[in-house]
Amino acid sequence: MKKKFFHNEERTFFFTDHAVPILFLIIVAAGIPLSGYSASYLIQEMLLRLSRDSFLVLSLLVPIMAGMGLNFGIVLGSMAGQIGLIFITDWGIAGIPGLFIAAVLGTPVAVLLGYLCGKVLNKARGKEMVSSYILGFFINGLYQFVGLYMMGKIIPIIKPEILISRGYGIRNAVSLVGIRGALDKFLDLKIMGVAIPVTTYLVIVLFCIFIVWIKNTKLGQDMRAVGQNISVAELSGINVNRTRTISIIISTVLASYGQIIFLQNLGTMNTYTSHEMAGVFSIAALLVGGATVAKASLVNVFLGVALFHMLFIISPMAGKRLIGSAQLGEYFRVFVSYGVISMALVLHAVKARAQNARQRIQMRTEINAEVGEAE
Amino acid sequence: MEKMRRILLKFIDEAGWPRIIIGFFLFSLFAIAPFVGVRIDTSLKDVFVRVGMNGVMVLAMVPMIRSGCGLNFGLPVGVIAGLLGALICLQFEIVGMTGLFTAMIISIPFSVIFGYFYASIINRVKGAEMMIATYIGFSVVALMCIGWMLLPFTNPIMVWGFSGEGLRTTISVQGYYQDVLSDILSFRIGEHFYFPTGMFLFLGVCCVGIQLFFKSRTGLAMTAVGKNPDFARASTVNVDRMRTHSVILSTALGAIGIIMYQQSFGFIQLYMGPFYMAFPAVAAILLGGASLKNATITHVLVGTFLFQGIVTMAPSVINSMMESDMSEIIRIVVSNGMILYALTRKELYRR
Amino acid sequence: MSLKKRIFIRIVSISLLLLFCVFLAYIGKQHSLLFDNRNKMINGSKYEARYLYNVSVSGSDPELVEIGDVIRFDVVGPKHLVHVQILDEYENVLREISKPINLFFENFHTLYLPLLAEGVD
Amino acid sequence: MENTVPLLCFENIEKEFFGNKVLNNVSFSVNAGEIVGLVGENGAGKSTLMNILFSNSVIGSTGGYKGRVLLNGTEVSFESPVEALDAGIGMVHQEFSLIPGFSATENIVLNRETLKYNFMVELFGDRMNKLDKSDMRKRALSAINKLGVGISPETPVSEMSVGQKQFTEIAREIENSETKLLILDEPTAVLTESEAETLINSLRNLAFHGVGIIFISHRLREVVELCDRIIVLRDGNVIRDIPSKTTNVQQIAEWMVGRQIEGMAALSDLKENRQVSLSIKNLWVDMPGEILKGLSIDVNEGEILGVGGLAGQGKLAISNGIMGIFSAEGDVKFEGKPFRLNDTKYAMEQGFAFVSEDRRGLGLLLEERVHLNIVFAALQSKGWFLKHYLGGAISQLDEDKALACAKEYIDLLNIRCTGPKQKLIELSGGNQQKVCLAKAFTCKPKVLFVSEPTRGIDIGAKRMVLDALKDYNKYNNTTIVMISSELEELRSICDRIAIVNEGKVAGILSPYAEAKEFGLLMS
Repeated sequence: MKKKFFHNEERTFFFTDHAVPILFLIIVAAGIPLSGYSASYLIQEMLLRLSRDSFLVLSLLVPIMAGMGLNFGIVLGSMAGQIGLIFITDWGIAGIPGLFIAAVLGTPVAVLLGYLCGKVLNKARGKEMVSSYILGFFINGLYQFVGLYMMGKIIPIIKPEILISRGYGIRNAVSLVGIRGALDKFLDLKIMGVAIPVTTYLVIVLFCIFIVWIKNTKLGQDMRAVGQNISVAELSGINVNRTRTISIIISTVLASYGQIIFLQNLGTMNTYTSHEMAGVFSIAALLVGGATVAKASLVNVFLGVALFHMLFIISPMAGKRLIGSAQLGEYFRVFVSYGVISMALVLHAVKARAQNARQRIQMRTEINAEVGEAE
Repeated sequence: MEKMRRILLKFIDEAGWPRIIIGFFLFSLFAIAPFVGVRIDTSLKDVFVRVGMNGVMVLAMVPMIRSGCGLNFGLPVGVIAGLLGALICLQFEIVGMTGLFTAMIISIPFSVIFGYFYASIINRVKGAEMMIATYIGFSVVALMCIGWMLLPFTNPIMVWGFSGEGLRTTISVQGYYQDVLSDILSFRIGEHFYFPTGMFLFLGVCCVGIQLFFKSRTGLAMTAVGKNPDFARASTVNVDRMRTHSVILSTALGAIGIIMYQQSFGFIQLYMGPFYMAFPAVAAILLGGASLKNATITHVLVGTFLFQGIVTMAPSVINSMMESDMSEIIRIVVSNGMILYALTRKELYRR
Repeated sequence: MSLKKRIFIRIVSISLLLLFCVFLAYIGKQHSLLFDNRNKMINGSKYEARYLYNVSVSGSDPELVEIGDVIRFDVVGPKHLVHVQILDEYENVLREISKPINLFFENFHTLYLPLLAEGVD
Repeated sequence: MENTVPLLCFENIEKEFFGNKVLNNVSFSVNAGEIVGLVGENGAGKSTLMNILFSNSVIGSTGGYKGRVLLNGTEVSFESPVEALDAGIGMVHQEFSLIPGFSATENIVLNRETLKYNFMVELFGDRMNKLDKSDMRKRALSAINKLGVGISPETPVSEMSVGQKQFTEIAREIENSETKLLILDEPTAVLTESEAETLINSLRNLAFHGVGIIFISHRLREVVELCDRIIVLRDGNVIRDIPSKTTNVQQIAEWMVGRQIEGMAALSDLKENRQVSLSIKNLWVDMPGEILKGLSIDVNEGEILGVGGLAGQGKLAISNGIMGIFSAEGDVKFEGKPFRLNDTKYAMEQGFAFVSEDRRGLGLLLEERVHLNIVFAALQSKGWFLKHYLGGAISQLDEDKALACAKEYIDLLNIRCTGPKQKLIELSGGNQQKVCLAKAFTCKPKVLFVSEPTRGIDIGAKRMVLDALKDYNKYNNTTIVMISSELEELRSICDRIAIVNEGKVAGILSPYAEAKEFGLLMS
């Protein structure tokens, strides 16, 4: 009788669900011919960047699983990785052994920072993203203090090449010549002139297996439970705060490895800026791949890195051809990275509200059915 | 004795540890300064000038916090509006006091338009405002980088000399409106001390204006929306509209704030200049004792003074003590530490 | 019991990891090999730099060391084979010497070519 | 029966919230294999009792409780709800505590998953164990079968019907072999008749296997049908503790609501033959938990209309719907003219005012001062208490007028505060409620809606509030619609009392009607 009151709003959410990757596909598709790069060049660049950036982006997955949103705190991990790299550079350990030792050195630092981050985020429930973001800045201040004032004074540094001329403090740019490409060039494969860094990909595959594996452990199950509904998880006796802290620690540690892989590819480290970019670019890439604040998969990671970095490659050239200024393309790219994060965050927030509404509608229809039954 | 203790505890509770620590730190910096060869009068001058410069931008936090939109990390939106006003004023070569106020007046319609769009996003994302505001700020700054390169400004002091197009990264306002406000009724004591009276008068007018606004019907409604949107709604207040008003007001204050800043600083900073503008302002108001939900004019004034005091005094004192420049690090640690403290503090009021 | 076992396993694995790291550091350590072709006094006897040398380390491109020169090779790892050609002033090969060297954790290792030519070192 | 120790025993439980006694000397016990029905009106103390059992943080933070809780004869006092679960007490909540993205299996064995060892455990701890999915499924299936419902273990909760969710939750409790005592809070409220039937059967089956059950419900018929024993709570007292065979639904309803009427002021002038002021036809309101499904009622001018009924039946939605707080639809006429719904501003302009049941939410700005709270609604909706400058271009709050108005109501309603400038959060609940009333009175309403005006306040304040309403009605001829769960209260001041049941008016009675009649309408 009173059918129209409980409107049954049925909408397809396909476009809003996939708006970001679709939009990017369009931009990239339009940009490729404009840039005028050859296919083989693009493929080479793409493979390179996939191997370089994927690991960092993958490190974002675990906290998303635990419902803590995008972990802007991976910059903490990046800093830890860089500390490892500073030491192996100083001690002069090269190649894959150097990378491994850098990772082992970075791990305790990352665990410590991750623990701290977890503690802070537990205190700031519901405001995790903005808190981890600010925490990144805060720890960056401390990192600069350690790097500029303690290294070479309190923490012994042997090699004068990496110190500022005044005798203490790490230089702005540190050459990582000893480990440059160590992982990429170990067992690399050339197919039709395109070099494939096989080992790096192997590490990434291992990581993916790790993600799948951890999902099937008790810890993974707890994380998913906490991620979906904190209060229910708490009621069932799961130690929520600890689970959340662990997820952040895992993410931070992995990010430190990711940063090491990233920098071995670049071969130089900007001591005080390399890590800052890690957070923003990884998150933007993940979101471009169609992930949301609450849901992200391996597909999102790789699709995202591919699309986002394709834009990186083509935008300066496309800008130059289009308006005659490479700088303009560069600004466009910066705008797109920030724009895409804002857009994804907005879409997620809007969708979360729409979903609440959808649930309400579902509840109403069920009640309607009940009423109908009764009458 | 017991009473003293209770008063002390109450004071600590109300002021909060960070504010007390920073206050003591600042005080001790002033105390040490003469012994390490830093002139107190010069330092005080610097602090006052900086308080005047930044005051209005810190004030721009108040409306949004009050209406429950959280900390205004999207301050760059207002800054961009202010920049547009300033640039247009320079383009038409309007100088002096007229120029300053023309710039402000021109910037207001821009801030209303920008603020409206900013608000329409903020209203859709209730509960996640701060992160999104940050990124809206960043996006707008990045977008305007393209704008600065393409907009048809022609005044030779603004555009790159060699190509004749695209705006410079920094543009001097000397000969336009540099210090026109600061110098009103300003006075000097001795060789080093200078007090920018005009700037403080203007800041005072803004503060009183905002204070009065929050006693008006709209202002009261705004506060109610921030404290309890359901209550406001039940009292016939249109919640979304109040939030929109507050965002527009914040944006306009941001625009006026940046023009004040340029007036004293002497330069217009374009491109990535406004990128991190929000953070010192946010930190300052939190240092003043504001929380994510409540902010008053007192918080603005106290906070700006403490924050600017620290960032001026700490480097000069520490530099002369240790001969190294730690100003940047201190600024980063203090401002972000303060924001973190506010984010992790338990909200006293529960709904 | 099981907790003790677990602690034991953890301590062992951390130790193993650290040992492995030391091993890796040993393999991956960078060294600067210095080839010194200057006069050298050892135990009161003087060895004069008289020849030119072509030096290569572990199959690298040979490099010429003139009299009074010191050149540097950056190498990674502990074991290397140094191959030295002794030349006269017209760069005719007089003799060839191969010498294996073992390095540990030192940053620098200097080979005195005059000593090498005399077969002392 | 031999002399066994009861499974659970409450002994002389007493609990106060801010000086307001909510439980008074409550004692009863539950035996293994017994199903005990716990019934009572909202606010009778059922949830407080359960909170005590589960040591929710509410209890501790409000000063603990008196008396003892015995489990198997030993006194227990849990540190947290989780400990209670560990001790074998299972609770099925009114709101679902299920993880929406998880399947039925994952929810049923939540945090009790079957684990498979692997070496990583030694390095990183127990949580590195892998899940044994097939065994988890087996366990879930057997629990579902025990209940006798058809839920596939793979169904994600988000795709289940409300009934299935309820069963999943019960399955989770019974899957735990440790569970000796199961508490169900309104389990059938969301079930269809046949589902409820299934549930009741499976509960009997559980009890047969020795599990003690406490069944909390408003559906009295089911309580009588299912339970061995029924305990009726009212105002924090155990009114009856009797075997269900010896009683019936009407009796229970009467016990639940019926206090003896003592010293009730006789209504001197019966307000009859009055004009209809507000005519409501077929009103639907979408208020969560209180849905109205086509209610019709006429409110006469100048009367006090009481609206009663059990919780969740929709009585609260009347005021919220008319005032535009929740979306509403229907045919409403005020003074003969059509009345626009879903528009709070319009309603206030028409001379309506509202005292919300959600005092701390909708009702007040707790961290603001008393006088601001009192004048706020009038200021916003009517533009009163403003001073105008520059020909009306600038307006400011008229502090003096506001203070004067607040003082007037502080005296009139005897609000205990240090003055109109005190912050509201420092006032007691009763005085906060008086501020709410003052806020509504300040709007000078023609029609005043008052929802649950005495909830959570002490006896003295209750009397004050009711008297104030009555006086206000008498001197200003304001039409008042008073919605309350406390029947006694309604009977003491109302001219007519409507009982709302299942979203509709079940009947309208005179305040002199017998408690039994009210009870009948409610069930």
